[in-house]
Formats: sequence, C-alpha cells, structure tokens
Amino acid sequence: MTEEQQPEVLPIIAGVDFRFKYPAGVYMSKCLHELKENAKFLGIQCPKCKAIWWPPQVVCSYCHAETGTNWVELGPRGTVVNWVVVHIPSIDPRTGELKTSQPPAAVIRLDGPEGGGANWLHFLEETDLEKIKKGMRVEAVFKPKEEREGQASDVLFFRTVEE
Amino acid sequence: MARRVAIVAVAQTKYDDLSQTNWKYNWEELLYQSVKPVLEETSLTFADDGTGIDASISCNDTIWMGSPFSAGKTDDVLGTHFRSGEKIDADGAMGVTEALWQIASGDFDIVIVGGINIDSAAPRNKVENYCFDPFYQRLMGLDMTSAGALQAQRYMYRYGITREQCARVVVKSRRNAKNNPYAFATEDLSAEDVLGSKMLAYPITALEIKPLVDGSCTMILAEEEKAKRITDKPIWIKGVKNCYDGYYLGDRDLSDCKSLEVAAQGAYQMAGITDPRKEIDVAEIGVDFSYHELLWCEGLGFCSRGEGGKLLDSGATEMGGETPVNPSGGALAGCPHTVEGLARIAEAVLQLQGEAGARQVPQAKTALAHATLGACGQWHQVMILGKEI
Amino acid sequence: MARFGRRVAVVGVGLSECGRSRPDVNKVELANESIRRCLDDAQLTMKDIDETVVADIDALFGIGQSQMWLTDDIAGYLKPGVKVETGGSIGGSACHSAVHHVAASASDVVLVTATSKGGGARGPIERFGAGARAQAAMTAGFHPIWDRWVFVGPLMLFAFMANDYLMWSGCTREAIAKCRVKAAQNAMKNPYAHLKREVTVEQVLNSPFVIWPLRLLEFCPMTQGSAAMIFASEEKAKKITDKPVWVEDIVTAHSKQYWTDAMVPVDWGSQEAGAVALWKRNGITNPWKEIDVFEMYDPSTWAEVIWMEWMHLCGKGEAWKLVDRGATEINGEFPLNPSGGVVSTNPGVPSTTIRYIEAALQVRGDAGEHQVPREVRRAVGHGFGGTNWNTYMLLSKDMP
Amino acid sequence: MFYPKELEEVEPIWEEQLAAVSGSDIAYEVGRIGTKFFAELRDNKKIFGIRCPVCNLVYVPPRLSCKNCFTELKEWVEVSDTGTLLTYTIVYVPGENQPFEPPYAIGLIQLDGADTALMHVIGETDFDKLSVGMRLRAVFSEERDANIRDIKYFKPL
Repeated sequence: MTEEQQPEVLPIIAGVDFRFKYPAGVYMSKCLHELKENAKFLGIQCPKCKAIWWPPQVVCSYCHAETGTNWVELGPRGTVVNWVVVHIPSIDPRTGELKTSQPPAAVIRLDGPEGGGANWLHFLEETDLEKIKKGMRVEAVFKPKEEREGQASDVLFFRTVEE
Repeated sequence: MARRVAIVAVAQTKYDDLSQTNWKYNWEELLYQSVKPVLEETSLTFADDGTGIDASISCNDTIWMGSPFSAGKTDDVLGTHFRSGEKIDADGAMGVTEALWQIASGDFDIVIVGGINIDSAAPRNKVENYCFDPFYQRLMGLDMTSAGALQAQRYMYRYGITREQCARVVVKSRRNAKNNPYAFATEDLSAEDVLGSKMLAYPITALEIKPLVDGSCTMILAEEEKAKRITDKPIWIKGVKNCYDGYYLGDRDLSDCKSLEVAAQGAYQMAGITDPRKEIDVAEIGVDFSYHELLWCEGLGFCSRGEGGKLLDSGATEMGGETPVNPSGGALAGCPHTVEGLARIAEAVLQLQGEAGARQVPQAKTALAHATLGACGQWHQVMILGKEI
Repeated sequence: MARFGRRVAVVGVGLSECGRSRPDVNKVELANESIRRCLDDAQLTMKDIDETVVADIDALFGIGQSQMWLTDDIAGYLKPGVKVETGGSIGGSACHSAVHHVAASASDVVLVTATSKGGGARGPIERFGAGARAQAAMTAGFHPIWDRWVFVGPLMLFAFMANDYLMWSGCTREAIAKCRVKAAQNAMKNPYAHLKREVTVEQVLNSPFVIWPLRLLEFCPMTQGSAAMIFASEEKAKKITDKPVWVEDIVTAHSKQYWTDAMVPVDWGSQEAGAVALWKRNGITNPWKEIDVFEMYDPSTWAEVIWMEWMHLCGKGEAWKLVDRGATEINGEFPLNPSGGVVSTNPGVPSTTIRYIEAALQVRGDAGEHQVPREVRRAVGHGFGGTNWNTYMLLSKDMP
Repeated sequence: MFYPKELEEVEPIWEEQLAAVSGSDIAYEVGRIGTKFFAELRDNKKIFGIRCPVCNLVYVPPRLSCKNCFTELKEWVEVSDTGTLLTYTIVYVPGENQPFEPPYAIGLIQLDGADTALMHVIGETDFDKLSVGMRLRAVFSEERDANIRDIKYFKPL
C-alpha cells in the first residue's frame, strides 16, 4: 500500500458535552443576595491596603490580607471609564447558544466610600457611540424585584444620569 | 541536587462532599482553608524583602475544574500577584516536585504549593471518558473505573489475587481512616459488604473506588537555611522520580506497573535506599481502586511481583506492621482528584513530624509518598521524605 | 555565574508547519512533527532526552490529561515529565520548568513540547464559526458566574485596551496599522508563519470591526501547529552544539485573578513587574539599546504598542510614535517580532514557545530570511496568557 | 466554621453551565495513519497494524512513532480478525460514549499477527463464559462509518 492510494483524512465525532456546577462561594453569594433582595452593591474593603473588591473576595489580591467582613456599599451610581461594542456573533459559553446583538459593554467605576470605588464590566443603556464619553455618570437599572435571581444580570444595564 | 529542600508546613481541609451544602465554597474559599493554616504555622507572608514566600504553584486540572486557565480562580489566595505563579495541570504531587526543582535551581527560596478540586461539581464519568483518545478508546465508553477493572482482572488472572484480598484493602482503609480527622468515609465495613455493594465494572464494586469528595491541601517548601529558621521540624525531600508508561492500554500487560518500578528505583537511588521494605517506616500511596494498593506495593518493591495479596494477608501493611501503608486511609476514604497525591505527601510529612495524632506510626524516620495519574496508573511518582537531613 | 545552580542552554528548536488547520494529522502526530525537527536540529535521538515537559490546555482542545496520549509521540515513554497550564504563556511556563529542572540537576537534557490542535466544530456551533467558538471557549476561563455572561474572550479585552490608548495617547490609527503591515512583511520572510500575505495600511483601516474599536486585522488569527525546544546543562550543551544559546534569566509574573477590574485603568502591571525584574536583575539600564531582538507575545497590534511602554522599552505615550517611524521594523533600531509575531501566527499553546524559539534562532544567527541585519548578542522572548500571566526569557550568545 | 458566621450561614448560590464550548460535537481529525486504518475497516473489513522494523513489533492500533525507539512507522501489516482475550470487564453502569446499553463486556484482544492488543466489545456471549485466553473473532457492522465501531464486537469462537 503506497501513500498515494490513501483516502482523504477522516474526522471522528467523539466529543463530550459536560456541564459543571459552579459555586459562587460564600462571599459572592452574600453579595448576590444583597443585589437580589435590596438592590444594593455590597463590596468588601481590604483592611490593610484599603483596596475595594467587587465582587467581594476572601483575601485582598494585592496584599493578601483577609478581608473578613469589612463590607462597604458601592454604587448605585458610577462613572464610565471604558467601553466597547461587540460587532461579531458570540457564543454564550454557559449554554453554547448564539448571543444576538448586545448593548455597549462598559467598565463602570462604582462609587465607593471616601472617593474609592471598584470597576465592574456591565452594559450601557446608551447605544449611540457619539454620546458615550469617559467620565460619564451612570446609574444601575435593576430588574423588578420579583424577576431578580441573584445574578449579576439582575442589573439590566447602566443608564446615563445628569448630575 | 544543588540545594537541600524541606517541606516546612502542610495543611489539609476535611475532605467532604460539598454537594451536601449546595457547593457552599468556591475554589479560592476552599483552598484558603488550607492556605491560612500553613501561613499561620510558619508566620510567613508574601513580603518582597527576601523574607517572604517567593513563588506559588497552583495545582488543579482544567478538565476537573471545568474551565481553562483554572489557576486564575485560585491564585489570589496563593499570593500570586506580581510574582511567579506556575500552574501544574496534574496531581499536586507533581507540583511539589516542581517546587523542589524551582528551589534547588536557586531561583527561589520559599515556594507555596496548593492543590484543590471540587469533584462533586464535575460529571465524573464524562470527565474520565474525555481523558481517552477520541479514536480507539473513547468510543468504547471507557472511564477510569472500567479501565481499572481491566487492569484488576488481568492482575487477578496472572497472579491469583482474589477479590476478597482486594476488598480487604477497603476494609483496612476505612479502619485506618477512623483515626484521621480529615477523612470522609470512616464507617466499619466487612469484606462481604465491599463485595456485595453495587457492581460497577466487574470485578470493581461501588465501595472499591474512591468516593467523590472535595477539599484542598497546601504546603510550603523552603531551602535549607530558611527551612531551619522557619520550623524546628523540617521534613527533607530525599529522593523523587516520576515516570510515564505508554498510552494505549493494549500496549501494556496491565498486570505490570513498569513506570512505577522505574519511578521507585529512581527515588530510592536518589535517597540511597537499598531495601525499601526495611528502610521505609511508613508509606502513603495513591489508591483509587482497591486492587491499586496490592499492585502498587509490588511496584514499590515492598514484596515480589504477584505477592501483593500475601503482603496484605501478612499484616505487614497494617498499622503496627512492618511498613504501614496508608495510615490515613488514603483516597479510598475520600480525597479529591488533584489533591490526592499532594495529600499523600502531606500525610507523610505529618508522620515524620510526629503530628499524625491517632494514626501516628511510632518512630517514623523515613516515609514514602506516592501518586498516580492516568488510566491504569500510566504515570507514577515516588517521593522519599526524611526526618533527618 | 548565573543565578542558577547550573548554566542552561537552548540546544535545539523545532517548529511544525503552521496553518489555519492541519487536517492531515491528529494531535499527537502534530506534536511529533516539531519534535522530530527539534531532535534533528540538536542531532539527538529519543534516548538522549531525560525528561519531557508538556504544555497544554485540556479544556480547550478536546482531550483530558493530554500528556498521557502525547507520551508515546513526544519521546516520553518511561521518562519523567511535567504538565503545565498557564493560558497563552504556557509554552513559556513549560520552558521555565525545563530550565528549573536542568539548573537543579534534576535532568541534563529536557524536551519541551507545545501543540495546538483543536477539533473542528460540528453541528450548531459550526455555523457560528470557529472564531466565535474559540472566543467562547476562552471566555469559559473567566469567572463562570461573574464574568462569562458579559465577557467576549480576549477580543473584548484588547478592544478595551485599544479604546483606552486611543483616549489618552494621541496615537493615530495609521501608526497602529503600520504595526500590522510590519508583521505581515516579516511573516512573509518566515517559512513557519501562518499569515503570509502582504497587508497595507488601508486594508487594516478598512477591515471590519470585531469589537469596536478593535478591527479584524488588528487581531491574531487562529492557527494549528506545534513547537518543541530542548534545554541542556552546560556540560551537555557544549557537547551537543557549537552554537548553544544561553539562558541568562527567566521571569514569571502573574496578576490578580479578576479581569473586569483590570480593564481600567488598563493595568498591565504584571507585564511591567516582570520586565522591570528582568532588566534590573541583569544590569540592563536601557533595554531599547541593550536588547538586540525582542520577540513579544502580541495577540493584537495594540498590545504590541502598549506593552512596549509597560515593559519600559520606551516612555508612556511614545510607543506609537516609534512604530510610526519604523523603529521596530526588522532593520530598525529595535527589531520587534521579526518573525511576524503572534498577529501572524497564533497556535495559542505553542505561541510563547515560538517566541522563545525565534529569539534563540536570532541569537544563533539561524533565522534565515528574517534574521535581523545586526549582531545579536542578547534577545528576549515574552509570553502572555490566561488571567495575565507574563513570562520572559533572556537569551544570550555569551555564556553568563 | 472557617469563615465569619454571617458568611457561613449565607444560602449558597451555584449555577450549572457548560464547562467549555467543546460540546458533544467536536470532529477530531484522525490523521493519515488513522485514516488508512479506518478506511480499511470501512471499505474492506480488514484490520491493519503498523510494524516497527527496529523493534520488530506490530502495533494495533497503528501509530506514527514507535514509543521504544522513536522510529517513524511506515510499514503496514494486515493482521487477523481473530485474536486472544487478555483481560475483560463487564460494565454495569451507564456512562459516556458507551457502545451499547450496559451491561456489556469490553476487553483487550490481541489479534493474531499483532504484538499489542485492541480495546473492544465482546458480544454474543454469556458473561460467565468469558475467560482470559479465550479466542475471539471480529464481527463487522453492516453500516460502517470509518470509526472503531465499524467492528461491531468480537464474538467467541
């Protein structure tokens, strides 16, 4: 048998479709409950270096101090610091389904105590690129309470506000 | 080895089934439960002034975590910000070896190694099936249990090992686990209970495989001078070797464990051990299935080939025997994927430190910690630890 | 004496043919292709290899514990080995592991292998395109509950990066486009590059937005391919080759775990931390002058420009001007990615290994048509991946 | 209780999601060697191995490299459809990618003319009649798609 007689190369379908249970953990669960029940942004502040973590987490990424229960309230207003617009079809990795067009995604610096704050990647209501500016003030718009599920998507988007 | 390296502190969580609590903790929260104790024990921090931990190694398996770049979920608690943070995508025991070489090379002085898995959140059978090549083995529906069953059957056939002997490994494991506060499965069992439990893949029953549990294990390694300053009970790594066998199960006589023999010989040679059964006081070995303990004892040279069953019968591997094997109960009493081998090293360290509580083997000076990965033990690692430098 | 227990050198490199897809081989065969070339390059046989280091991201490529399947085809049978996974920087992390092992006298000759061979998509995913699928698979690497629902993989990250730089630096889009033109010109000289078509500034500026303001031609392609490298101790290296490339230093720097807060101010602190450590530790006060070739992991042309600044190759806001006047071209004052870089060839897992290989080839003087027209004594390879891991390897013609 | 009480008592939130978009529909390319093997199964109901001239071993399944000596393998050898059972198991629990509904038997079968064994299903038999060393012959599927299941199973002789 020589090389030339070989047929085309074959594909074999043998994938595995697996689903995992992903835990939010105690810190994130607490903050998601707070979003759902009280429409509040519960961040956590490092007692040592004062960095604010949103979502709250067990240790400070910067200085490794335990954050404990040093809760701080953030938002609901914030400042737009960066934004992009997705032009291509994208797949939701959680479900494998196609995501249709989505509003501009933005990094919003949620207001925090003493001029501090924390960044969050979320959507803007404003879709006109001409109108989106760095430093623009925005406010979180929540789903109605009965529709909230304890997810980051309980916040629908951020709406431009005049201050 | 260019520099001597010691393990200066170890910690484990209690191994438990997190699905019972609706997966209460996430990866970093579970890992931090073993990170905090080692930091407290050693008073080490992540300071950059030469006194702190220099680097971290995160051990988790992307396919068991259900996510690529999975160390991104555990690095913060290992203090990786702006420093070297490597990620071993295999058993944590490989991470300890990696930390050893990082330190021995002179690059770092103190390295923290953490391993974690949440087994109960993963679809075990699918994850295991995914580990087989997509053309020749995956479509036969293999998982680690059915592959293990092929090995068990071949081993029993070739050497006359009985199912009762295999079952008694589980009985011993559970009995030992009673003394281990971290163990998950500690109920009393008889060999009849084991053999009478649900048949998964003949001859392996439900009680002969490791239960699905979750947890983490962390340890800190340091070079000689710093190790002596950090603790008065440093445990020295005297020898280590790992080895891969060939891939296709049909290439191997599954009753052999060639890669384990190579790994064991390499580790013994490095540690200067000539008679393992006499010189090793206690062994913690990676046992995913009951027959593993018998076969691995042969590969480790605790007995001749085919004598694994007789070794168990003789009581030599029981607590109080000549070479107690798995005083902690091992993975058969519950230990998650990835953490399994790491926890064996942690247990060996506790034995040598004299901190093993009710499962302490008296006067243990030299311990063996073994880890295995892959179908039918394709990869093995043997590490020799000593109390004295 | 170097800072390691033993000196370590690169003694062999190997690359497979790279392309959009390699349907003629399966994963282990693709790995094997570069390994055979690597062994040939070093004139070694399988028996000379003491240990193998496997770089792979199982959750992306359709096989779990891939080191097991690879064993037989990467000269790993009955040998020790390591498996690492750090995202795109993985091909570099694996090299660092090899360097540590040799320096620690664990092994004398260590082979590093990195392969990218995903399955072709079938069924409903197929019509979304392989690119969308790859982005989604990478998005799956971010927080399942917090990030996955809103994030669109690395594409979104680099779009944020571009927008940030556009806002404050005063750069022109033409300057960034020139970076892509340069990459294409270099890639055309590199037999192992994937995209080898000439690209003009106009084409870049007229290419569609993938994520505004990031354009299609400002981002890397998807490539299948493999790379292999052999590291050896001083004693062995001198026997194996008369052109050893010495590993002067390695640095790994990782960043905090969540990405969304890393996006603005677009914080490339770990790029900076790693580079600064590398320069400082090796007495390099002006890398722009002292490094002869720099192979950077550039998933996007924006990254190449912006990271130049964070790596202290130039001042903040200056990089685009340097690119604009051709300073980073192959015959410029600071040859950056003479291979064409990741924007021309992006197999992912081997991408960082390829940066190191290209840096080593430049030091050896074996880069062929894309050899830079100057004496190369010191070169740097850089890797980037996952949740902002950065790896650097400083290679030198002179024994440290 | 490791964490503060207010956290330990929080109602845990978790979500089930796809692990990655690898999905059930990945098409893996088998490469040249595998293509030859599977095309022979499909078209001619023949099983081929590949021989290492240095080690003088015939490998089934075929592969590109000899793991012992790293010789690149090129020499195709047809092996018998009949072989010897080296080990087997009976799978009782459902799982992924299984060729049949459990219970079914799988085993390693060393075909005559091959030096390594092939993993496959054992059919047309009572489980208690299975024994290591028994002789088996391949039964081919009626409809063949060029994959390992083109051999339906091996049956005892």
